[in-house]
Amino acid sequence: MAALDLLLRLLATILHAALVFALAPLVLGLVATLRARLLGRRGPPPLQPYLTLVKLIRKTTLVPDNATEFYPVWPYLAFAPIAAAALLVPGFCAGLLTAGLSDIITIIGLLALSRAAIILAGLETGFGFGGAGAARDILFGIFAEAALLVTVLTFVLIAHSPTVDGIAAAFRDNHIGIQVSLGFALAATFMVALTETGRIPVDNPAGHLELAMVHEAMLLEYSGKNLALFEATAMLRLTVWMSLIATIFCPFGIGRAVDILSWPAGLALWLIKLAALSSGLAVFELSSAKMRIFRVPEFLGVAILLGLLSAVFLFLAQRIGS
Amino acid sequence: MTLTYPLAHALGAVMLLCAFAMLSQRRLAALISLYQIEAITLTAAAFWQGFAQHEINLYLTGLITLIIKAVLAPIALRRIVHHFNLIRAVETAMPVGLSMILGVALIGIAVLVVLPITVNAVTLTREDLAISLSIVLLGLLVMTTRRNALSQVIGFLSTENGLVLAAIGMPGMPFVAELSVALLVLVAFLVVGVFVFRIREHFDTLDLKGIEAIERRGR
Amino acid sequence: MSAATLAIAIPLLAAPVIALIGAPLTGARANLCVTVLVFLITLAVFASPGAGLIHADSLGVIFGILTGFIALTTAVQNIAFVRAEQSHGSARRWRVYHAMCQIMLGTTLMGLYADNIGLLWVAVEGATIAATLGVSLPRTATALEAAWKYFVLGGVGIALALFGTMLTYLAAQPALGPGLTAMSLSALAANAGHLDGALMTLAFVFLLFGYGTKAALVPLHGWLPDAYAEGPAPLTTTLSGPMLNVALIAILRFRHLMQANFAAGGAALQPGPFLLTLGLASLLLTGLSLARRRDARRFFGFSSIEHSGLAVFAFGIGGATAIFAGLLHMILHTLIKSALFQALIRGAALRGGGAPGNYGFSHLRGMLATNKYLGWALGACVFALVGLPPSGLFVTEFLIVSQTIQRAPLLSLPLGLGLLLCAVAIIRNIGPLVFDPPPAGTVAIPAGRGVGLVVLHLAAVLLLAFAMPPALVLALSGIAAGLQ
Amino acid sequence: MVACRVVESLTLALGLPGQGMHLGLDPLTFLFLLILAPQITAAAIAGEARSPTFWAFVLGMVTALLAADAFTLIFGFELMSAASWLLVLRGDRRPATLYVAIALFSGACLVPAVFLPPGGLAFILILLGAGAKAGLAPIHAWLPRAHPAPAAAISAIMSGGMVKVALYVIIRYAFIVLGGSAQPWWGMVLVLAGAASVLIGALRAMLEVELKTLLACSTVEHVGLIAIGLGIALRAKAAGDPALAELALQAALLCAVAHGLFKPLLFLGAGAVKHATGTTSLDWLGGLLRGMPRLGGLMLVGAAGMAALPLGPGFAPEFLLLHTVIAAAATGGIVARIGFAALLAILGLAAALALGAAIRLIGIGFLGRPRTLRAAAAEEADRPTLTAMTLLAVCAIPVALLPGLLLLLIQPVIAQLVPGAAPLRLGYAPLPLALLMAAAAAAAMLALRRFGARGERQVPAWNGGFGRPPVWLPFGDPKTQPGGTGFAEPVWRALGIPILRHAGADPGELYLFTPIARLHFRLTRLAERIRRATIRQRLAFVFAALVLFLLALGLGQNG
Repeated sequence: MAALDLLLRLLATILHAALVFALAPLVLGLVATLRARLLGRRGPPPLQPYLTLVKLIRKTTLVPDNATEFYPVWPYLAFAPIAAAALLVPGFCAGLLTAGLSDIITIIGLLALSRAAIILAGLETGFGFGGAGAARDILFGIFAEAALLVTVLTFVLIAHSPTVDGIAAAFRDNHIGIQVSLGFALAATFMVALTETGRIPVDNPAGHLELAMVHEAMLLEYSGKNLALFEATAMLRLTVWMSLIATIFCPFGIGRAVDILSWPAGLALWLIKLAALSSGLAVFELSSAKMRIFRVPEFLGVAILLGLLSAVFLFLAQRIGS
Repeated sequence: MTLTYPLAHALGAVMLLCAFAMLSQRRLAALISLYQIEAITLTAAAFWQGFAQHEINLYLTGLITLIIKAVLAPIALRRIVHHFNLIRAVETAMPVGLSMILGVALIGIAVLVVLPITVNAVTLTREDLAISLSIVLLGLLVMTTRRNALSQVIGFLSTENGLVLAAIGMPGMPFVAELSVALLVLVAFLVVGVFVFRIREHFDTLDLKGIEAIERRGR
Repeated sequence: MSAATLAIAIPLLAAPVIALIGAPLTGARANLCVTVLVFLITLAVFASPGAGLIHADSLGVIFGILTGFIALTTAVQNIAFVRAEQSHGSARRWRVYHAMCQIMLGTTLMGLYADNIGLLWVAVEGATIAATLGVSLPRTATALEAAWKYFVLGGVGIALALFGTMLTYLAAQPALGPGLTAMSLSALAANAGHLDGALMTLAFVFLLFGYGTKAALVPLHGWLPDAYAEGPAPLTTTLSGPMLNVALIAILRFRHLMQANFAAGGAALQPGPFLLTLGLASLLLTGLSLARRRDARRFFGFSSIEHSGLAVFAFGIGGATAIFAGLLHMILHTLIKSALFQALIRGAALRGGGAPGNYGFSHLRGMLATNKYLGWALGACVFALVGLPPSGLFVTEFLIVSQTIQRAPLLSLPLGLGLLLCAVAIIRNIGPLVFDPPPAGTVAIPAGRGVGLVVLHLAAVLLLAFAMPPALVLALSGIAAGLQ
Repeated sequence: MVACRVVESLTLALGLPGQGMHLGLDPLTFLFLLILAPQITAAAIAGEARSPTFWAFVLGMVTALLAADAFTLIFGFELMSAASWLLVLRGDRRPATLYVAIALFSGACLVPAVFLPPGGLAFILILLGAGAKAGLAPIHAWLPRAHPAPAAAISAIMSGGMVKVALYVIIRYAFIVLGGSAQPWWGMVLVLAGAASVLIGALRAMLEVELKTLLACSTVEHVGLIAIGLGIALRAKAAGDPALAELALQAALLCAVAHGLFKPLLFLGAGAVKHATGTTSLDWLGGLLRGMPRLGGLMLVGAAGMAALPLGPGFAPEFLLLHTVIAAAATGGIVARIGFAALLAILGLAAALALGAAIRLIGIGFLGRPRTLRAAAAEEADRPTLTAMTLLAVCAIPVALLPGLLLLLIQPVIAQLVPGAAPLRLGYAPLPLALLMAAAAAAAMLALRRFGARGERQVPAWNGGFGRPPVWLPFGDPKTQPGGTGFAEPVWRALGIPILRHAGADPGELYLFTPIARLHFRLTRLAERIRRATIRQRLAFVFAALVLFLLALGLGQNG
């Protein structure tokens, strides 16, 4: 029986990998299209990101003359951690082959590694825009990481398991139910996700105004294949965050890798969750405007306080409960 | 023997009176004469103790005190005063009234300290010890309340007299002590003399202001 | 005629003879010969300590050898000092100087070997007068002022000590009766229990003030910094180091009388608090006064006050280990301080003779550039004073602090503060003194064999502190147990 | 590690008269000797082998570690301080006095502490003494001043090794000597001090412009991390929870091992940069990777450690520490739990600040365009420095990729410190993670080569449409480049001003060292007035003291 389980889990992992890499551009396209439609514009087709990637791959790569030999390394160093994170975060079913590795701290580390690679790419050529974007990203990263760790505390303590896989399984099986602390944790995680993926309140993904851009500023010197990799990384990061939020906060219906019958239901629910989150993101982006750079630390300060509040309520509940 | 103690006390009391009077003197000449009276009383006390303890060296001490302290010292001091024509008043660092009160307090402390001593030494009673201790403390007080170098020296010599008075009262004290005290006086006198003339060359005045000015410059 | 009496008599008799020698250099050589002889005799004192007035007990023997050794190395350095200095000052002045050196040596040895408290007092008085004349030799206004200050404060101290000696004699009456035996230290120590406690306490206060002045404990320290800063350096600084030890040992002996009397149920008070107060006062005030000194000799004079204070503090704590640490501290400090002053004298000589202003830190800075060996030796000496490990004083300060913690925990706070203040103030000067760029126009000069002696001192310190020969350990702990 | 099972003890003839010095070897000592070994060999290779003071410094550290009795421990500790003081003095004289004042203060705290009966006061004194030397808050402001002063190899050993010896003393006393009477509040004190060090160290590391000062501040942060680990372990052990204690100790000891490797690497690199360009200020460097490629690569490894990025040497300790704090938040009273939650936020903040500092170090210093001619003309570092750095980098690889194996080696030490602790399995496996990432990168590379266009073209950088820089500014106008200060300016405005006040002074300096210096100045002025007293006044002092003593005597006897 163990061999069969192993085979099934391998199959599930491969399926998960294929799906994640395939769906990533679609999710980004879906968000962009929904935004345009809600504004009454026709907007780009949902498959536009695929076309952008193909266009960039076909272009010849231009390399600045004062680039060091690490110039081509940064795109891969940015893409690899996000790809690994994508494989770690369970999608349609828990218990993948990579379940043992999917420790929440490791995932935070991988996200940080990818962000570091992009920042160094920005500083690579030593021009003004890259430096400015890098400095802003560092600032946001400081508060984001603090908020993220505090919220992590909440659901690791509730689920009594450090791995995302374990948390998903725990939340699915012993029906935790609605808890106040989880509510605050969700809000905080949502704010951190917006900062990490560079969505509206923190950074305008569509905008090209040099003064305001953060993520795009660091990629100005990249083109062709390298830029394609960076774009793919951005798309994957959005999908990773969405499936992370989906897996932890609404895990009902996630299948089990060993039980093949539960896969279709898990797959369907996963797609629905992604679509719901994308539309939610589109609606949220329309309802708020981009903040000034130095308002973001306060925005994330609120996230840290929310995280602390969720921890406080968790301790109160545990104290009353136990 | 009945007369031994009371007479010794009387001489001691006279010396204490002179030491106390020194506190109030403003003029150098008066200070020197008071010192001379104190030295003469000390000589008498030495002779009397010699007679009472049948000790030959006490007579010798009395003789030395007479020659050096009672005669030579005052003459030399007066010549110095004349040489620098210092007849004018000696300014004291502390108001005279305050130093008198301090003097009384010192005598009180001397008595307080001596009370618990229970030894019934043959000739030296607790009162004698208290007297000599008081003279030593008063001598020091004179030194600390005078700005003039010469009056400080006289305060120092008054302390020496207190010491010799105590030494005389000690029964069977070997001779060594007295001799060395005398030696001290002699040498001290010599050294002081040397200084005074040196200071004279450098500061044209005996007053310590010259010396104190150097110190205030600080190094 | 025991070796001890011989050791005392030779320098005192040689003093007038040397005073007759005209040329300063021959005077210095004669002074060296006499000192060599005296050093050999101090080694022989171990065999025949003498009886009666002059009787050297083991404590006296050890410190006698130490004094002889210090005098020897100073005399050797003195020749180079005199050769560099003989142009200043009249021949008469040099004759008085060499005579005073011999009198200082003689009186110090008498202070160590005397068994009679009267003779001890005479020795201390003689040393004070010799030092006073020594300080006044340069005839400058500041030297005169220092000498006058030395005479007044020293004289008062001597008077108080005499009064204390007489009171001790009086307190010994009930036990030893009239006559010489009542003044013999060994007899007093033998039946300390039967002394009159109250009188002995009064005597102890006066003795503490008298010999405390000579040991330069705060508030009686006024004379030392100026005396160290004026006058010919070998006499006023190096030779007067052992004199501090004589006063400290006197205080230790009288403290023993009090402690034994108190232990035997006599009326005497505990001597500890008196000593601890003076010791702490010395540590804390010198710690603060060291911070702003600009003249090297005055600076290290204050450091001597600090170390006397630390030794008295150790005696105040009491107990065999603390006293052992105190004695070892005195030995090591004397060796280090004399090495340091000899190095300073050599340094000043290399930097243009011992004129009064020559010992300023700004004048002596950057010694490394003048002579590499002397620079490092000077740095090592100053470092040895601080008590960080490679220096021997670390062992003694470790023992003293550990005993303080166990016997009087609250006092470890001011002790630690005092040690910290002094150490930082001293170590701060190594940088400028050794490694700074030298004043303009200094050129590298070979220093000759003077540096070898300094290194010899430091080697002796390291040997005594970290690898003390067992025989000396037994002797010193025996003494410490005896004087507990 | 088996060799250190048996506890040898050796008595030397030196030491206290008649008692001699005792040396002993046990797992804890063996681990810290293991931490020191690579650094000392690296420093020796990098050119310090000839200086006797360096070997005295090493002797001091080794004696302190091997010491089996209090005298030898403090002898080694102070010998280490004395030798390093001389090296700091020869490097740069200004911080030497502050450095030796702290060294003497730590000695003054340790000597009484070892003789006090086991209890709270002894622990506090040990913490003050050893903590001051380790750069633990509140006595930490001297470390960023003193460590950059000596030569690079020496500051490498000071930051990498000496700080560890100080922490070793804390461990030795908190867990073993005073272990029996340990209280939970001891752990909290250590955690509080650690948290303050982490926050201030990380923030200053992000804001400093001088390279070596930046690294020294990062040392303060890592000391804080280790102290937090030790604190939680101490508290858990006192509260009877060996599992949490073991996890915390694993975090602390692994952090010590990792920091002992990458920090000396970075310091040696900083020394090479100073040798090549004559300066360590980030505003004057830039584009060094072109002139010094191998040094750049090695510095990248060190920076990965400092930034605690996955697959780097620094991630495993950070990983364990975060899990320790999360587990600790599940124990204790409500206030302690909220405290640990806040601590987690601080650790997150500090991790990101450290990441920022590392990126700034590499990005501003090595990447980009040179800001000065010296930076442009920098040649590769000399062979000994590179060999030393490569040695450290090679030693860092097992810590980065095989932390599980290293924890097995540390297990005997933990068993010695917390008896009865079952070995825990590490949840972070870098090798499979690395495989995963390599597979993804290979797949991407294959896809791009298969479908992508061939060839690349060298073009002048776009730089947002700026024209070619003028002839007299061959490397472009420095004003348009991100500089060291400019890069940190956003963090300065957001965090620097509230915590470090406008003067940018370290709180440890502002609220501790400056007031003490002012008090010392006022006291010395008072002492000066006493010293300048006239003869008569000095006589008055003597006379007053005599009268006081007589009064005390009189009252004592009659009272």
